[in-house]
Amino acid sequence: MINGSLAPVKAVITDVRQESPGVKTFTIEPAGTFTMETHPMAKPGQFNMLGYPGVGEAPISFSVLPSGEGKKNKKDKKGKKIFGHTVRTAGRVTGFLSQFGRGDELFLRGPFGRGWPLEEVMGKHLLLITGGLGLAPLRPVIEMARSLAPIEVTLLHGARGPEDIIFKTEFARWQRVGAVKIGLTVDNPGQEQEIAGDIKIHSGLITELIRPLRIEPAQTIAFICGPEIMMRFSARELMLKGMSGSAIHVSVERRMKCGTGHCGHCQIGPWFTCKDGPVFAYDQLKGLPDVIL
Amino acid sequence: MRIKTEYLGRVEGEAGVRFEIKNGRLAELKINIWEPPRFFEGMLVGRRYDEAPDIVARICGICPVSHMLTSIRAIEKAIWFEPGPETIAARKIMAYSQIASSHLVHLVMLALPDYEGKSSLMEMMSARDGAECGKNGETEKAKKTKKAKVKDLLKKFINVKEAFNGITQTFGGRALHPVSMVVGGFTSFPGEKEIDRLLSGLASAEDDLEDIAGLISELKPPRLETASELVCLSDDGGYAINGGRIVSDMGLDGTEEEYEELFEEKEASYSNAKKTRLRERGQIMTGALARVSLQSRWLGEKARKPAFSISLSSSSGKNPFNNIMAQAAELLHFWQECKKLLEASGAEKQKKQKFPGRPPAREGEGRALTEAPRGLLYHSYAIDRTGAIRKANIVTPTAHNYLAMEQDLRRLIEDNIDLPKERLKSLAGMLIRAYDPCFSCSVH
Amino acid sequence: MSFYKKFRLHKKDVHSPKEKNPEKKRVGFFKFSCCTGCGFELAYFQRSLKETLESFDFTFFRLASSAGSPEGPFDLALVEGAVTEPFQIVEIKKIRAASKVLYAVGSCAIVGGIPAIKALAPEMEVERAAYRERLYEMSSTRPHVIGDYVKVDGCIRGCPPGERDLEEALASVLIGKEPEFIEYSVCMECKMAGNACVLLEDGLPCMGPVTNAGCGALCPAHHRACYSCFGLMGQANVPALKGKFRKLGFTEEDIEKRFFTLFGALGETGQ
Amino acid sequence: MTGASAFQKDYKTIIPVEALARFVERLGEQYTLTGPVGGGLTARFEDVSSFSQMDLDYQSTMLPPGKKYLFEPVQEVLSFDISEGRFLEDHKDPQMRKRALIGLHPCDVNAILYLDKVFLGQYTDPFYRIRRENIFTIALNCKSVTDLCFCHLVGAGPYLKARSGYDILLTELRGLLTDSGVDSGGSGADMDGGEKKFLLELASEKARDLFHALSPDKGKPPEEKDLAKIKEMEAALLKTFKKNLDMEAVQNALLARPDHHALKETADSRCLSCSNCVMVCPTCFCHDVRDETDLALSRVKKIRRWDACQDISFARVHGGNFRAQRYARLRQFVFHKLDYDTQFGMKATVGCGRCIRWCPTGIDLTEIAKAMME
Repeated sequence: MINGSLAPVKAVITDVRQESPGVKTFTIEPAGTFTMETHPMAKPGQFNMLGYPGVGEAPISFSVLPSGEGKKNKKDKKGKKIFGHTVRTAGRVTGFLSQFGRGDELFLRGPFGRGWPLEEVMGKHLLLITGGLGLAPLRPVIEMARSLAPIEVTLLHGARGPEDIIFKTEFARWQRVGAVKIGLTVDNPGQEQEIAGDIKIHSGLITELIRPLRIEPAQTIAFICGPEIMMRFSARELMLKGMSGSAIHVSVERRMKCGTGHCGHCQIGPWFTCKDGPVFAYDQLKGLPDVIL
Repeated sequence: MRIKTEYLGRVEGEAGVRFEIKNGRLAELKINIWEPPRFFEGMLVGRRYDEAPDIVARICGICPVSHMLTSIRAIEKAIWFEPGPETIAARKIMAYSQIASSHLVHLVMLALPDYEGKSSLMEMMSARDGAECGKNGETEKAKKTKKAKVKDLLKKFINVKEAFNGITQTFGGRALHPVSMVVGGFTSFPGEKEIDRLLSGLASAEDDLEDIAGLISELKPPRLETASELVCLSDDGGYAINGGRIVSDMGLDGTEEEYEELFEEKEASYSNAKKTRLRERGQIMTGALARVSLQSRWLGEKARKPAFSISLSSSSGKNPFNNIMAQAAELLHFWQECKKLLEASGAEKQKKQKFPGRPPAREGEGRALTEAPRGLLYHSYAIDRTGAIRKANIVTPTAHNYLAMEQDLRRLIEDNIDLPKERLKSLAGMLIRAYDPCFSCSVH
Repeated sequence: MSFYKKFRLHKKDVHSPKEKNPEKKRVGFFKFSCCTGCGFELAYFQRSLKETLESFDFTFFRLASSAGSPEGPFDLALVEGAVTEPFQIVEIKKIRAASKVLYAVGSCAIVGGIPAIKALAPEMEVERAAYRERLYEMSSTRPHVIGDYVKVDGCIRGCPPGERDLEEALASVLIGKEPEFIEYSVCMECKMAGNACVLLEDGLPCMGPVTNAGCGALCPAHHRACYSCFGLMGQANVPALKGKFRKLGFTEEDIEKRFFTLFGALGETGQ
Repeated sequence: MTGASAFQKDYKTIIPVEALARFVERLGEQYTLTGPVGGGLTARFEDVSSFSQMDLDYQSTMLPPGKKYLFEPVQEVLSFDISEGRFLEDHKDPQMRKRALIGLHPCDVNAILYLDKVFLGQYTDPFYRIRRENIFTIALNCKSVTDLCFCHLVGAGPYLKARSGYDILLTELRGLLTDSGVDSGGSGADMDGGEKKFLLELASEKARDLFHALSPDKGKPPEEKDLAKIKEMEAALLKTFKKNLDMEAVQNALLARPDHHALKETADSRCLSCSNCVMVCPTCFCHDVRDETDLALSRVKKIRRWDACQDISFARVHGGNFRAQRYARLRQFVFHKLDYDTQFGMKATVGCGRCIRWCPTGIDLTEIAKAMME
């Protein structure tokens, strides 16, 4: 009686990687009756409700997808498809999940939501602006960026401190294999001045990386993900450069509980974050109440 | 040799006991009730008359119904209100079920571990298969029976608890700090279905209740004889709980109205609780033992079992340790009474009407006495024309028993002065617990 | 083997080697100035008594056991009652230091409850009505809530505490998660139960709209106005309800003195 | 069974109240009968054992019938066996009894149509679906309006215009019509000596089958003048509405002034955040799901219960609350009801007035909207 979208299914954690203090990436493999075939393929920007009985559920977007991921991660040794979620220890559910290790089982529902508008990337300069954990939902986009045929890919990433930068080990590969131009900045500069050999870490706000950027507004599409205030100022910066709000896409995090647009918690104006989002064009949200954007 | 317990366990509230033995004689003995006072008599001043029951309920977490009943009746007397027969019956049900619940907690959770040499019911449970159950001198068979009885104790305890709590909850809205019992009556009455459910709950608890009472009846309390006067309420209509004349085993006979003339309350230098005594007569003992001894003619046949005759005979009726026997007898008695009242209540279901609202304020004074689980409880109020309380006085069972507790403890230590320190200490705790004191009430 | 077992945190620093049953969570139950009702609720009145006694190790619970030490360490400390005497301040700080998780239990500990009525009267007025000779030996102070002195990890509201929140708190400790307590108004529970509205239909001064739920809308279900024994909910709009009571014809004195000072004159713990 | 083509949607007949009663009572052999009891503004939908227990003259209820029976206040949605480490496969929908909801006013029928869009849209809620499938709806056009009704502004009443989503529509004919040809005129509803009759319209195949199988009296087809009379009655009723608001103007005005002082002032001086408005709203669908674990750690139940945007924790996320201020929560309710039509392509208010009536301080969303447009 309960279909996959409402009933949680079991999955197994096959690998755990500490990305930064308090942030872990869980590599997950379907278990039991749950296979990648029974569940529709996820798109970048979509999310799963990860949870554990008795504790609750939390919406976590995909940071690793079976498709578009680097060859090494696409399938595990047995050829099973795997995917990943990057989780920061924050609330009740993520705090509980942070105790989990390899071999532990968790429960999930999904995938839910509208992903990044990848179909619009072709022939455009793809500008990715991320803050903190906001890099996670864009990681699959970076991995598959080349297949989307953009003319250029730029990633600007901001974090609190150098130690808080997630996916550190991937930056060099993205630069090399994906020809991604990367800019990094932190609020609190530490000892580390650069990572992966040659990416310099600036100190200051992410807008300071956007400002000197040369973009052709009509031929640029921006995907932004991070704290709401950071997204607001980034979008403002881009609009000052002449970009239209419809080409700026943001992913908002709200109190999503059901994923199906039933429970009403994630409403932003007339939208449901869980089914109409979490990715919205900036135009869609601008001026709505209870939105910082 | 100084013997000191700072914080007595398995009693309601906070108190300690200390005594000193010098040259083989008891030099000093104090039950120090350090429970912080909340000054209810002061807090009540200025509040409206119909608020008092909800406030005084919070004097005690185990006998809120008694405080509510006493204050409601004192207030109704002050404002000249007479409740109808259904209200009186429902109040009886509330009182009986609450006293039964309270006794059940005391017998199983608070008192019984003393006889098992354990610190708590939890410890008894975890050690129930150990060798501790049968004490020295018992036959194998007796040990086995006892073991079997203890084995399912928690299950039985919960079953009986559910039955009695269910009654208080159904009539009062909740079992602890009930809401529907107010000045003027009840804001709602349970329906026929709920009464049936309560009756079947009582029926299913009958065997377990008898087992628990049986377990208590087999205990062998230490010997002791109190010099206190046994005092309780008495009524020609039955086992007196909510009002009646004040009587004693030494010929006392007075009315509620005469209470303040008969009794006097004195502050103690080392304790937050006051000590209450009969003027020119001395200390009294009140509670289940006094009730069962003086009102035995009203006890139902269940409670008249030979097992409890020990507490009914005149000599053992003066042993404060036997209070637990009397409580067990009352537990059985109230089971029977609740059943009777519920059956009658179910039959009269049609008569129940909507609560007409609180009766109007009126200037006056009211005094009421009830039998709380632990004994005599007195409330008196002076209410002004606007309905505000101008003066309140509350004397609780443990304040009534305080002097007797100290006197009896003195005698117990003197009788056993040669025992080792630890044994004396545990004996002292056991006696205080036998009184089932409620220190929160005593200080209030 | 319990499903949650492998996720239980066992911190070495709070584990004593003498512990008989290290599987069980160690609970300390502490009473300050109150009626012990919360203690009785936990040890007697609530539905899950059997499971509670079996799942936890009550290493300090004076109402139920004469053994154990208040020194801890505790996985969970439950504290009932208001702080009305200086020695209790020292104690609550010790308890906090010895406990991983500390919940305030019941209205006295959370919003002041009935003992807080004392705070409304001039110094010594209330005391004087109850004592004479002993008055100046007493150290009773203005009542305070637990959260005034230590960090409180959660509030199990009610007088007596609501069973749902109590179970949620205990189950959360067993599972090792943060509990979700009830934070909405009594009206929500009342409407869900389909009760007639005693405020609008009967004109009774019902405190439900500003009172934290958890009781199951008990009073309105029994045709009685809620008297706020669970305390005010977060951001309660007290002036708005006072305005409504005024319209119902209650006097200013009634409104000030009666409805909003019976429980929780001290406000909220930890907020 | 006859094919769908044979069914004429506009089947109409006039039957006397006794015949209706007999039909409903026969219906009771197959369905639990649920209808308005108590009357007036505080009637309640309850299960009844006979037609006569219902008061079809009722004006309004506190809890809306559709929401009460299709989307229950508290519902266990899933359970998990901890010892086995799995969600219970055998946790099926509770066997639903078929229920006939009788006497729903047009606003409440429209509210069900709204809930259909919420729960039977892109994702289907299984609990709602099975209840919906097992419900037989007999709607009843209003014969009076209350001071707080504004269904006429949103097309949700007082006469039902929707052509689907219910099974039978009743309109009580006042006074004497076809039989004697005497027109009582006026609005004297229960005329002395006048026979109480209803225009009965069958709106579904199920209704047609059941009516023909069960009703002993099939009534008479209405004459032109009967239908004309009904139109007159509707027109007369429309004149009795007290509330007025330009709904089209509202559409654009609210979002343009999200921080209007009228919202803030109402929130500060009157809003209690008690959520009564949401609880009694027939279209409010928000709910919360919480895991409740028993202390023996044997079972986790996922419990769903009604939730409300007025509740302080509703919009709390880690690190903040996007509706921390009271006026923001009040705004969410007012805007959702009056402005966010795009959400489900239908107005989220049906104009029943319950949120106004059951607000302890009488906050009126139409008044707020008016003030915001000034």
